[in-house]
Order: sequence, then structure tokens, then C-alpha cells
Amino acid sequence: MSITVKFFASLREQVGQPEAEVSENVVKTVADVWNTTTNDMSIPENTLMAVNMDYVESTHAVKAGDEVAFFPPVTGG
Amino acid sequence: MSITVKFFASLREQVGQPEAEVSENVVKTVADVWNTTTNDMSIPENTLMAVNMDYVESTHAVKAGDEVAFFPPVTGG
Amino acid sequence: MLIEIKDSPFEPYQRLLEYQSAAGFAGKYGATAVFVGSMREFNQGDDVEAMLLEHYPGMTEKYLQKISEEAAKKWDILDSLIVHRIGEMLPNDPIVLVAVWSAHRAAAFDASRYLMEELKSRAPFWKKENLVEGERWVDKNT
Amino acid sequence: MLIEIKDSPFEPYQRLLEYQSAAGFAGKYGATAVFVGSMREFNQGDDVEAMLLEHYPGMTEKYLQKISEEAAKKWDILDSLIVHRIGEMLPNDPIVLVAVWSAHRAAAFDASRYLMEELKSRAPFWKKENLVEGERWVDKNT
Repeated sequence: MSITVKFFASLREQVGQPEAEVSENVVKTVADVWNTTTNDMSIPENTLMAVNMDYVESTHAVKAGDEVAFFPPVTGG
Repeated sequence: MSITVKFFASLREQVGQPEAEVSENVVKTVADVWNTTTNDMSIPENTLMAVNMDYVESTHAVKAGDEVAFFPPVTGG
Repeated sequence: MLIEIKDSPFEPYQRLLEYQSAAGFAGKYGATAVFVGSMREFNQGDDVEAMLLEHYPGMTEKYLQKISEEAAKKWDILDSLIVHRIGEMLPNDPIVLVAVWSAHRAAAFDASRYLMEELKSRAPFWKKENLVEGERWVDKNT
Repeated sequence: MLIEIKDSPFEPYQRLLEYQSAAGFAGKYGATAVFVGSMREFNQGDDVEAMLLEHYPGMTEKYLQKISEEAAKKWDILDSLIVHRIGEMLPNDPIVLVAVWSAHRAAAFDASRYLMEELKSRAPFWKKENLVEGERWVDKNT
């Protein structure tokens, strides 16, 4: 059971893919997930992060089965 | 050209008439209009007064042709 | 900027649809704030069976116009609409509709609330309720 | 308390009429506060020809539900409804509808504004505008 990673909106276009998978053995935090799936691309300022659909900080720990998401500031409504 | 007087809602029922006329020669202020048209009935607390459809105080002067109105606190909406 | 006094039931959302379709500001507004006041079947702990809404013809329209102009001066809005019912009404009947259109949401929110608060405190309308035990004038607005 | 995500155009006042007729609170509410956000044909000084609204399926619904529950805890309201559009849209299309029903007006006004502000700051939606010169992501909510 690996970790599912999702990118939305402008971040999806910058990263160049909507989704990725990463092994839970090579990452400890949300920041690690970003670095591993983007080849250490620098993370845009104001990027929002969620684990299992709840907002978290980049230091949040991740585990097998988690869904991790990265996206820019929201602009709905 | 006399002064037209109107009473609304609960005040209309208390005064017992919706409208009255008073000669401009016997009244100087809105308070005089009340006293003359109601036989010096004591004016209920919080009564609102208007001259020509603008809110006024009881000391407001009246003249021939004016429309004077008395009514309780408003309860629309 | 429109003011309407209705002596028969009106459907506020139907009226809004009509008004908005006829208005010339399609594509200009990003925000519409709407308030609808309806007749409840209870008030101050009592069941209300019917209600009579009296107004002061002329002065009511004058004050609704006045507060609409005040709102248009205070906030950057595109348009406003006020519809108020008078006469005999039944529980669940709409009493008042206030709508404000603006480019951005803050102005619409602020102006619609202003219109309702000012209408409640200054526009000459009076409610008389029919209870099981008889009639009573509503003596103050909450 | 209902949350809807729509991938095709919706008519907010028609939706309100349907929802309210089906709801079981006729005669209980004295106040309905409604907000409708619509697509403008201009933004930040540019003409906008079309817009794409992206969302995060699952998380969007979760946060709309969360803020609806927060509003129901903070204020004495009877019900709330949020409808939000996604996908391709054109100027003047409704984007969002928020409605709150309550016995008295202050709760409806406060809760509807809370829902809109929280939706704008926390619900994962993103707008991409089609301008004459090309596409751009809207980078912040005003």
C-alpha cells in the first residue's frame, strides 16, 4: 500500500502530472512527498497541502494508504 | 386650506377615527394638532409623528395644507 | 432601484428571476444578496392564524425610496429591489423581499442588511395578528 | 443541510423554490438569507470570455459539509443549502448559491455571510479564466 499524491490547478500544470504514487518507505512527511514526486522542484509560495482531505502543514507525517494533495490558494465562490 | 390629520394602526383604533381636519388658525405645533383632534387625550408613549410624510418632533410647527400623521412604532419587514 | 407594495401574495424568487432578466446588468454583477422575510405560524409564544399588514400610503414608498438611495450612496452597488406585502396574509406567506446586486460580495451583503434594518425601523408598516383568542397589534419589531 | 456540486448550469432561484417546497419547515422560518455568486464578464481589468472551475472531488464536499455544520452550531438556524458549479462556464452563469433559513433575521444574515467567507477561503475550488490573450489561473480570491 503506497501513498497516493494529487496535484490540482496551476500546480498540476507546473508539476506536469495530476497524480503520482510514492512508496511509504522513502518518505516521512508531506514535504518529503513533494520532494520525491517532483524531483526536488522548489515548492511555490502559498502552496496548500492536505492529507486524507484535511489541511496539514508540510511537517505532517504520512503513512501507507494516505492520500496527499498539493494545490494553490483556493478561488471558488 | 386646513390641516389634514391621519391616525394609523392601534392609534387609529384608540382615537376612534382614521382622519380629521383642523383649522390652521387654532394650532401652532404637531402637539397642538394631537390635542385638538383627540380632545386632549394623553398621547401614548413612543407615538411617532410625521408632517408631509417626514418624521418630526411634537414641537414641529404646522401650517395650512400640511398633512400630519400619528402612529405607533413601525413593525414591517 | 425599484420599490413595490403588493396587496396580494407574491413569490419572491419568481419576482427576482423576472426582475433580473429584464435588468440590463447581466455579466456586470458578481454578487447578489437577497433577504426574504416570511410570516411565521407563531410569535411571542402564540400560534398566529393570520395577519393584517397596514401601511401609510405615500410615506411608506417615500421611506423605502429614501433608504434605497442611502444604500446606493454608502456602497458600490449596481441595483436594489424592495418588494413588501400589505393586507391580509397567512402563515408562510412572504412579507418582504430585499435584493442587492454588486460587482463584489461585501457591498451586496452590507447593503442588503442595511436595507432590512432601516426598513424595520423607519418604514411605516404595522402588523396585526389573528390569534385563537382574538387580535393583537405587534407592538415592536425584534 | 444540503451540499450540491453541479457540472452544468443551474438556476439558483428555481433551485431555491424546489428546495423550499420540499423542506418541512413552512411556517417555522421568518427569515431567509440568500447569496448568489455569478460570473462577471470582466476581472482585474480584463474581459473574460469563459471560465473553467476545477475542484478536488471529495475534499470539496467534506469542507462544504464542515462549514455548514460550523454555521449550524454557531447560530440558531433551521437549515442551509450550498450549491456550487464546476466545469466550463460563461459570463452571467451562477457559480454559487448559499441559503440559510432561520426564525429571526440576524442568524440568517450572519450564517449566510459566514458560509460564503469560509467557502471562499477553505473549499478547494480553482478558477481558470479564458481571456482574449489566452488562459490564466485566478491567483487569489478577493
